[in-house]
Amino acid sequence: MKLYEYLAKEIFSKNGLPVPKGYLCLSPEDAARAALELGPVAVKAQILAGGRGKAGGITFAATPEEAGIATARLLGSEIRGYPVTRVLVEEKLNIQGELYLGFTVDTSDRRPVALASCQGGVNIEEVPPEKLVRLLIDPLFGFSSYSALYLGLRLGLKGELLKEFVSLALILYWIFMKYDAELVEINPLAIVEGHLIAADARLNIDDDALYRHPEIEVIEDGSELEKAIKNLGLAYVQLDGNIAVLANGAGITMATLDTLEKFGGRAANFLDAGGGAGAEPMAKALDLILDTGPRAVLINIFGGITRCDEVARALIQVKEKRGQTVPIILRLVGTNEDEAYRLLKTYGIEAFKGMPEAVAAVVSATQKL
Amino acid sequence: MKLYEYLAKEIFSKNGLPVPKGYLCLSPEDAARAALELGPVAVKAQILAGGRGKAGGITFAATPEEAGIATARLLGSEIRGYPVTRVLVEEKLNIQGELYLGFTVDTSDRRPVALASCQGGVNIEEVPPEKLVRLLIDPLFGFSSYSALYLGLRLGLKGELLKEFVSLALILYWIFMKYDAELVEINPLAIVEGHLIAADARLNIDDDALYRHPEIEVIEDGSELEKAIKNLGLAYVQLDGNIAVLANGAGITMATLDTLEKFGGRAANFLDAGGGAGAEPMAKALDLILDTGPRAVLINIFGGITRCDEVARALIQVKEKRGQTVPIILRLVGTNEDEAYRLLKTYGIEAFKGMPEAVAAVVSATQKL
Amino acid sequence: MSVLINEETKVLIQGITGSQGFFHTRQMLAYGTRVVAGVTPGKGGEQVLNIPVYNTVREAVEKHEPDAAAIFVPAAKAYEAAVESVEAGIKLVVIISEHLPLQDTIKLLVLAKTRGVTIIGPNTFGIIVPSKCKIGIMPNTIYRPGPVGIVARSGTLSYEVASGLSGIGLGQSTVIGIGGDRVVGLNFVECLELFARDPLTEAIVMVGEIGGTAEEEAATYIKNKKLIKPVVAYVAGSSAPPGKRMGHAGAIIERGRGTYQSKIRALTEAGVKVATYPWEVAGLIRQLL
Amino acid sequence: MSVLINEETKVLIQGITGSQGFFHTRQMLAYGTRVVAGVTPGKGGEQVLNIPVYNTVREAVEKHEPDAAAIFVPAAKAYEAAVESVEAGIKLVVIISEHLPLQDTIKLLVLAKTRGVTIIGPNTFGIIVPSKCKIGIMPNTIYRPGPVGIVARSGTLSYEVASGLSGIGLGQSTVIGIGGDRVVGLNFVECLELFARDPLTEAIVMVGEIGGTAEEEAATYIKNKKLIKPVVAYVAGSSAPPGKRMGHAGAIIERGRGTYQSKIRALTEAGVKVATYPWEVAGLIRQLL
Repeated sequence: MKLYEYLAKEIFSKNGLPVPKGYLCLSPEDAARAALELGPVAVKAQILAGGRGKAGGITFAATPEEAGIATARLLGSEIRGYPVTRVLVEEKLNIQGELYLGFTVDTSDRRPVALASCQGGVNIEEVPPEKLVRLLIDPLFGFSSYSALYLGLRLGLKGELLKEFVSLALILYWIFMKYDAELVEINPLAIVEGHLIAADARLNIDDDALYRHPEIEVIEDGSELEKAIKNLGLAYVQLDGNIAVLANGAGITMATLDTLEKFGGRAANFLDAGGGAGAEPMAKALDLILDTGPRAVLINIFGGITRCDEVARALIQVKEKRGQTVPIILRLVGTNEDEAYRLLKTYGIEAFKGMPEAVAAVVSATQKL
Repeated sequence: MKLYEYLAKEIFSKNGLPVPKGYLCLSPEDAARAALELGPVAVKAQILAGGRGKAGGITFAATPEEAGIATARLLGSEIRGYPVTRVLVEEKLNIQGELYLGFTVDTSDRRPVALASCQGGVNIEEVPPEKLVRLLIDPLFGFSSYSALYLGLRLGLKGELLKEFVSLALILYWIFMKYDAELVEINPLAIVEGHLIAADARLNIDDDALYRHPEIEVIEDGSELEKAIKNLGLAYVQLDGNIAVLANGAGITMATLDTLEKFGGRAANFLDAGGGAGAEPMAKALDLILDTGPRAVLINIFGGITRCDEVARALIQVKEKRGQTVPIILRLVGTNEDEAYRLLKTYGIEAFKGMPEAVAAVVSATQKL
Repeated sequence: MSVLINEETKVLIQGITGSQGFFHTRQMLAYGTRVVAGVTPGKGGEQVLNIPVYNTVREAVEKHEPDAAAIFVPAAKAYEAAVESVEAGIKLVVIISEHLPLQDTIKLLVLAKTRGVTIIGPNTFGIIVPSKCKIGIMPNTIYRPGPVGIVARSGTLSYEVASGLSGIGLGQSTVIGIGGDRVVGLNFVECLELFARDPLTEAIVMVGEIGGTAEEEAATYIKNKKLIKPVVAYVAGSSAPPGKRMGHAGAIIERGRGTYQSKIRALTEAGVKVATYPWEVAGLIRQLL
Repeated sequence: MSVLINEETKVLIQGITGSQGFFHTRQMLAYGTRVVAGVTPGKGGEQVLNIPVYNTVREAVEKHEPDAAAIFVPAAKAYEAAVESVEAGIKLVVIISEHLPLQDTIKLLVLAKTRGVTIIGPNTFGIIVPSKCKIGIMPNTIYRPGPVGIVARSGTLSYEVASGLSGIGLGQSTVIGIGGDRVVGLNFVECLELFARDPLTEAIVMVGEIGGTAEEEAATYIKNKKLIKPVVAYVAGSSAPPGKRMGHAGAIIERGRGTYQSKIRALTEAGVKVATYPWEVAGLIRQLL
């Protein structure tokens, strides 16, 4: 789960990291009031995507009036596909230098990694490898002060800045661990009047660890439908085609979408009913995606944890409830397959055992319509 | 550093372990007042040695008057060589069973170890090995709830007692780690009305870790002289002979005492000037042990960190200050030996290079007197 | 011979009294797996499907010396359950549970390494040696003994592939699910090494997907170590839109790898045959054997 | 050949700018030890005795690839210093510092084991291969090259013994101080194993003392592994009064071992010659060679 910049900065600040003075503003009036207190400010759109600066999501304002205008312009606009509903109004920093510092997990080395550069800022992804320090962290050893010192020295820092960097890096790693983060990132880590300050802040929390962080408010990202299906415990992503897809397991769902595309169809969504979903949530999910008005539905189940009979029951339940629907093409094999086919037969529903046959059938069904 | 039972129980209680209600009492009046509140009580001498119960250090009192009498008898008495200056007056427990639970370090396996028995109480050391559960703890894994559960099951506990034992054992290990303990021990871990309670408490803190536990008041154990020499940073133990011994390193000090005994002498003390002691503390220690009125002094230095010239200077300084003293026999070899002998020669002090010669000389010096 | 497990393997089930644990224990027993004990704290002394249940792994280990543990425990307790098996000396731990916090997995893998324990998963469908031993949640019906080793990130996709192979008479030596999480224990490269050394395995199927760099690393291994057994791969995700990347740090670490294109390129360059559709894998293997 | 170190060994000094570190670095250089770098945070870039000083061990390792580190850092910082060397990949860490908290030592040893690092100490006088390499604080003058391996808990007592051996023309192959603390890294048994395998070592001296059970374990090793090289032991503490024991737990663990009598009995039963006085050791070795 991504946190908005202002929430990440709240957490940074609470744990002792220096951040600019600023206020979350929901209206131009709020922003003008904030600017009155702060003087020249930066008005920053709060969206859950990067590249905001280049997309016009950050404006500077010298006066409260300018801050209000900038805020009015940002609120309600859309940046990188995200509607802007809130802005952060912050004191404008007189930045003398920009560093980069982040912690994340190196999935291939299976451990945390520190990343740092003396060339932070908007072009960090184009920084040459030799300007990027990458330090793997052994979880048994943790990220120690000598590691922070080494990192700071590699960035070429000295004196007071080096000291500040060491303590800041230790706190940032502490935040990374304490909040079960997938990523913490400060870019730029700005040098202002000879001191370091987190000019931007990014903090992504591991969804699977959210249950042990009740203090963190869950940010609902995505459409109402996405939220509704996620609340059923299933993984859902909306796409722009017309064939709704439901499969079990991320891999087979992806493969179904791939196949569909190659067979000339266009998927309306990615819906992974995942491991061991029972009839109840699957029926609900099916119901919800039928509400979106797809031209057809493709259900592709290879039963492992998911039992074919439960899928059959889910389908029957929805059909019973909704009566006539758009074509629902079912591909079903695996655990309790025989029981499922017996049930389906009772209700006169046909199913395919092969994936290409099912995909071809759904594509042809949409083309027929 | 050993903690008194009442201090250990304070820490136990603060960390959530059940202990009997009780008060530290310094006078019979205190004890009577405590008993008035508590009803029938146990009056327990607070000394830094085990085996107190068998030596008469624990008395039961049914009334405040009896509690006062028992306290009066204990205060000022000596138990196992320790003068009793304080007693703990505690509610008398109606003990239905006695377990044993402790954590310490297994120095040979180089890790913490949990020890538990279903036959706790005064005879714990005689419990047969099969009644003792010994569970080594891997510091990387810690002492987990499954380990505590295993331990409780091995003691034959069930139901509520098992649950209490698990949570109690986890807290006790937590205390062991948090307070840098060498040992935490509950013996007996009493069963009273179907619940577990720490009837006794032992907590020994690692001396070398005391610096990071400013919250723990240092308990001065030993004589004034022992304290004075310990304050110089040297290791000192008082013995009952008449030849004061000063050497550098625990091993050579022990070997000097062993040799002295075999040569027919009797050491007045063990004084290990240890690694790298400079002239200053050594001179002060020498001064202090001369004050105790030994018949002679044996100094045995094989210089590694300790530099012979500094030893020589320490000796010269003391001789200069005190004038005529009892015989001081010096055995000196090692780092900066030549410089030391040059210095000693200037002041007309003789020294031996061989240990047997020096020991023989000091024994003969005391026999001559 | 087979990889990691065989008909002698004695299996402990953690969470045997839960609904998933119970269901799949029954399936494993039906498959012939030697399930010797179960563990559920608080249920020690009970019997489930004639299998004795213990409160702690240590007791079960003392009595039955299991070779492997399967974890069917909810995410919040899966870490401690797995660590309990690792500490108790079980040398193979298969974590079926999903949604383990990332930091739990990382810590578990580090601890397992200090004890020389192989972790499969988390979020895996398990491991199976057809007709010999199954530790996992895959359907009992689709596998046949034979010469093809399968290593897969995704369960259902691997069932698809295994079923396709069995359908044309090509059985499997061992099928390993490495788990769908970003961080997993046993990985593609390690499985390839195991298959390379296994005399029963004559060809290998890799079932991958976009994200992470495991497939690229496998390709590098195949290329550098000159793996002589033929490898066929299927990678899911060709139609996926470019993912919402995890900040700069993700980009910095992956450096352009992790996409469908990069995986296909790396595998092809390493001499791996890449199937366009999952059902084509079996045919490609037949051509290569 | 020698044990653990030799004339090629490159040594890093942690705490080189402190008074002890400085003094003993000078002594080691005088002895011919290849001290290649020093580390003191905050003093990076300086030179001490013509040795470059770094802020971190990692930098020193990148530039000089030291084989061993010697720790001359105050107790409160010794743990982190040693861990820094372990993590940076140095394979032998000699901890001269004393008074390390027990739990620090325990944690350090566990971490070192995960990296295959040998820890000598804490509270050790170090290790020396006479005329080749000295890492420690022992006097430079008392050792001669020769066939006797010495392993000792106590520094000064071992100097006594080494000096006695040198005095009758019996040099030393390697002298190892395992450290005076209750918990130490390299122990008696491991040193005996090293000496058993070392072709330069023809006889072994063990210098022990009361407390702990290290001498008893060494005796068991000698007996069970049928160590054929002759061993002479001296154990200090015959005159010590029975120690104030550490609660019941101590008694339960030691079970009557740890006393002077138990050590002498165990060693004698294992065929070890036990010297009554430290200065007798040399003579006993001469008889056995």
